[in-house]
Amino acid sequence: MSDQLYQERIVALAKAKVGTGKLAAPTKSARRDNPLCGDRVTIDVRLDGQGKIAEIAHQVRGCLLCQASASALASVAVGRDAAGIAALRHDAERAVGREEGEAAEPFAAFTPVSAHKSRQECVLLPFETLKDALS
Amino acid sequence: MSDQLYQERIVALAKAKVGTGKLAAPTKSARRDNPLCGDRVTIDVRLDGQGKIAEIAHQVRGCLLCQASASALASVAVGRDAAGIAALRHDAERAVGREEGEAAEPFAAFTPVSAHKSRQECVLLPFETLKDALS
Amino acid sequence: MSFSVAAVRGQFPILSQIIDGRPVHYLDNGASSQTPDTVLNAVRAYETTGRANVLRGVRHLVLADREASEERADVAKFLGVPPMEIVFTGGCTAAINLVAYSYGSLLQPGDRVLLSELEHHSNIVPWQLLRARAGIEIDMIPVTADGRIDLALLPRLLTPKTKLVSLAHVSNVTGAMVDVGAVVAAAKSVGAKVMLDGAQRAPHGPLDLPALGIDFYVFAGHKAYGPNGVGVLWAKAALLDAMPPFMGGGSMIGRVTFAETTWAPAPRRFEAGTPPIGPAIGLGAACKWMQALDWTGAHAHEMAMVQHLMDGLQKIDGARIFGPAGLQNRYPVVSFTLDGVHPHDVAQTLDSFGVAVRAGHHCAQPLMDRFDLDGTTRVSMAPYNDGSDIDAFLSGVRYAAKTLR
Amino acid sequence: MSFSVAAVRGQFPILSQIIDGRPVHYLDNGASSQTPDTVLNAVRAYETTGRANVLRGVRHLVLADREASEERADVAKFLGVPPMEIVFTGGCTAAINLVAYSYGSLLQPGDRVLLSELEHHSNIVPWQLLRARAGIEIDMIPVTADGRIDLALLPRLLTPKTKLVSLAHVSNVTGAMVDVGAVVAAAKSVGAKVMLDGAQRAPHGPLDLPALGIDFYVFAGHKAYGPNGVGVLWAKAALLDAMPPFMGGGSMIGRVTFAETTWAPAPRRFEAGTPPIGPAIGLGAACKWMQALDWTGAHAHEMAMVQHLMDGLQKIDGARIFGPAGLQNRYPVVSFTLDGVHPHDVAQTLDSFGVAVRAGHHCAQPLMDRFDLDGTTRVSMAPYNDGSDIDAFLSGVRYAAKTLR
Ligand SMILES: Cc1ncc(COP(=O)(O)O)c(C=O)c1O
Ligand SMILES: Cc1ncc(COP(=O)(O)O)c(C=O)c1O
Repeated sequence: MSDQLYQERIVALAKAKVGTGKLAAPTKSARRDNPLCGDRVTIDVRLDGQGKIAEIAHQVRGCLLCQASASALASVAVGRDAAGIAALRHDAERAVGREEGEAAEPFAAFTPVSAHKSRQECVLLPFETLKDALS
Repeated sequence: MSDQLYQERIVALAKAKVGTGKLAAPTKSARRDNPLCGDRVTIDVRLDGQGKIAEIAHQVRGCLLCQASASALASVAVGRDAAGIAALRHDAERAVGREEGEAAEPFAAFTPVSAHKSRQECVLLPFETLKDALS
Repeated sequence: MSFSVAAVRGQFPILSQIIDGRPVHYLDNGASSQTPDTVLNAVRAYETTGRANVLRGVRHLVLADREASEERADVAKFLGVPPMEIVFTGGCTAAINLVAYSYGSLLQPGDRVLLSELEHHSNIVPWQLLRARAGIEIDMIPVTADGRIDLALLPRLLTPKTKLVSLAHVSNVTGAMVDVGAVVAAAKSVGAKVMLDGAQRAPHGPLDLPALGIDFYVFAGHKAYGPNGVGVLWAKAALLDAMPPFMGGGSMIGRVTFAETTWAPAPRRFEAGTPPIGPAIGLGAACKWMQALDWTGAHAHEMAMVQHLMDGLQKIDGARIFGPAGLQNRYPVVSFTLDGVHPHDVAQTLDSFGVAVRAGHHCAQPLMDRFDLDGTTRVSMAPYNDGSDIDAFLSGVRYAAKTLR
Repeated sequence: MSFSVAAVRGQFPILSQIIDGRPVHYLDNGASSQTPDTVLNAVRAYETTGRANVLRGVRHLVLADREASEERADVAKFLGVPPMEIVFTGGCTAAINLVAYSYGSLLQPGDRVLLSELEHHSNIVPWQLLRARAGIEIDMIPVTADGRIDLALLPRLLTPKTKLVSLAHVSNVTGAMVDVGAVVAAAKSVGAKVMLDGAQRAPHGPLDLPALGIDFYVFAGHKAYGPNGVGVLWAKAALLDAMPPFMGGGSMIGRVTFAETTWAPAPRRFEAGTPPIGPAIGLGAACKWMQALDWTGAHAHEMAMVQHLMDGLQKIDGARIFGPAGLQNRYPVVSFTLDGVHPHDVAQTLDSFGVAVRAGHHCAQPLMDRFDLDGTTRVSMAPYNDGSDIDAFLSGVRYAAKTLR
């Protein structure tokens, strides 16, 4: 077996399930579908007075990559506003090889996805959804 | 040059132009188009009391094969009824190789057409048209 | 003539290749089959020599030759019908759209078309577009828990307004074959026509369409060992003759003036423009190839693989087959889910084992919705597959079950 | 990079063949061109290896790869447009029908479409079918005695109701190129969109469509050194986005339920079902091949052949060229008649000299009617033709003139 996409760290991130579920009283919510594969991400956020994320929860109906990405994102999202999330997205884009440069943790785990162009959307879908929720 | 379709006899039949033109007072007329190539044949006949052809004229807007066939047909049509024309058609079909057996004159001239499947309709169009005129 | 997997495999150049250091275990035939040498050579011969011959000479040569072409005859023989009832289209989807536009234009507002819940989008969306254009209604036969069209409900769903029943001959998700006799009997009792979408049936051997009593049949070249870019519509000559053209263009006409245009007879009426000649020649060769195969042997082989695969899956904890449990009235398409692992992740893992399968909704979203599935992983076999393909597949699923949950 | 006929000829396997003991003088490129090795190899590589690679793995792999495919990029580059504005269709005729069905469904009864008298049936009949469906009107620009669209009449024929002007970029009968700038300026003044049928222009080198100011462009793969079974529609993204789907099926959808279906964005919205992947890959390779050719040299060579041919014909008693006399704004398509000899008989005689041309109405019956022609004999050249082809052609015409009248 070669060409291992699901390396331990990605599987671990998915299994960690950071932030899975719903919020009781979200400030904002968003849902995104990837019509190509049917992956669906729903994200709830509670914002503080400055528009920063105070609490986040996600429901992913999708593959391991999408689950792992949502989990990784939830683990570092609290305290950030839209600009802060956009900055994180660059790490994910770097990890999957869409931008130049080193990816910071936790998104560096997604480096194997750079060889799988068509799966990169799976990693980015939670970012798209959170961006919708924050705008 | 090989594969000579337009042998002298076919060209001679076409140039003979037997029966080209219109009849002043036709008993019956018919027109047929070959939509595939645009050939068009119009035939006028004057019939006697027994339904036999007393006079025939044709206008061909089409290729040499069609002209030659109309000319050959006109040269032997007088005195025949529908059944007689149908009998002649077998000669043409034999000449172009669609039926077994020897073709009688004048249609034996069309033997080279047997190697050109797609041109056989050109030879048969005047027969189709005359059949319409007689029915 | 007797069936030998090895002999069949030898005719498919792709199967002897080593890709990324591994043999190819190609189990995605429902999406697109592979092509045998004989098809590749027929297309290449056309492209390198025939392209001049066919086109040489005068205009009507081309048209006449095309109507009476060998490939039309070979496809017709495969379906058991006269050549002039074969219409070449751009694909199976294009063939269904042709019927929806042309036959569909003869329907009245309030007329009904009956589909099933397991149809491929290609047999749903054209009718939705027709509904929007022409005010027809769409009814839908539900599916049983084991993935078959539930014909028990057919009598209640057929009405005198039902003009067409259009169903998958074999489901591309569950592999179930519909009971054509029952459908035809019920449809005829209300005067409805019957169309079968044969995309998943045609790759498994010759047919006798007149014996089925149906009105329309469609299938795709690229799923039946032929090239991409060609499909087939069959209908009885009288039915084709009653249908108006779909697309307009060269060679489907009688005579064109700006005031008025007359139509050529079928099949030309439905083949506007230069047809996909190369792909059609390839499909003719594919039909001839299928015709020459021992399908009694091939079908037994296919069903043995299905049994092997189902036995193996049953031993994997949380693997659930979505489709008929037995081998009766089914073809070698098997869908399954693995508890706790997303179908795409199963497919991705299999990919890294050199096993090609398909995961997702299989263009059957209504079916997925009905059973509340995220999708399934689908294995679809052809006569050239063998036990080693199934074993590689089962190893991959076991690995996914162990590592991904 | 400089143009060498010999080097180009060497890339076309068919041109070095001896058929019936004679070299091939292929002068019927307007019907279908020949294909270079690079195209044949690209298609074969797909069929023998890619067919597994492309299809391997999970479902969205295929769709994503297809949208961002190399062939879409190569075709786009050839036309000077973004890849996502390229829609692959089954052919040029299918592309025009797509516009007539989809853009056509946005028209109101009484809206007008302006064509010309020299259009190919593929750019007439789809509009007649639309007229029958939707109550639009068709107007028609006359043609001058030398076979050009008579743009002097354009201002009078355009009305505020004119929504589309659809014209052959280059005539498949006379070789005349339309003055696109004049058409666009006039059409825009009444708010009409402009479509060009590029079937006969695309085989003669890269284009810069945005610079032309038009709205739609279509062409056929098999006339532009690619395979049969594929064509291209180009339109600006905003225009495509505003258009409803034409055919329904797999991969053109967002989400399908029985109640309602949402559409994918363009180009997928217009590519229902499995697209002609192999043919599209071949067309991509053909566009790349054209892109690499020295067209300054190739065009000069083509025009020198036209001159050679016209000079030769002028010396034959009763030969009359139907089309522009000069070389300005024309492409290497030349129609002629020979007094007293039917066009089919000219073509048949040429055939026996090993020269392939086309005779008949060329799917332009209205043009033939207008000039009261039985048809013409048409010579259509490509960069791989040479003086020996023209000489063989002229010998054949002289022989026909001598023996057949
Ligand atoms: C049952 C069924 N119908 C229709 C189709 C559509 O075929 P195509 O995409 O080749 O047009 C498919 C395959 O995708 C299918 O499996
Ligand atoms: C000017 C023109 N338009 C359209 C077409 C139609 O192309 P196709 O038959 O490949 O669809 C042709 C060729 O036949 C043509 O010459």
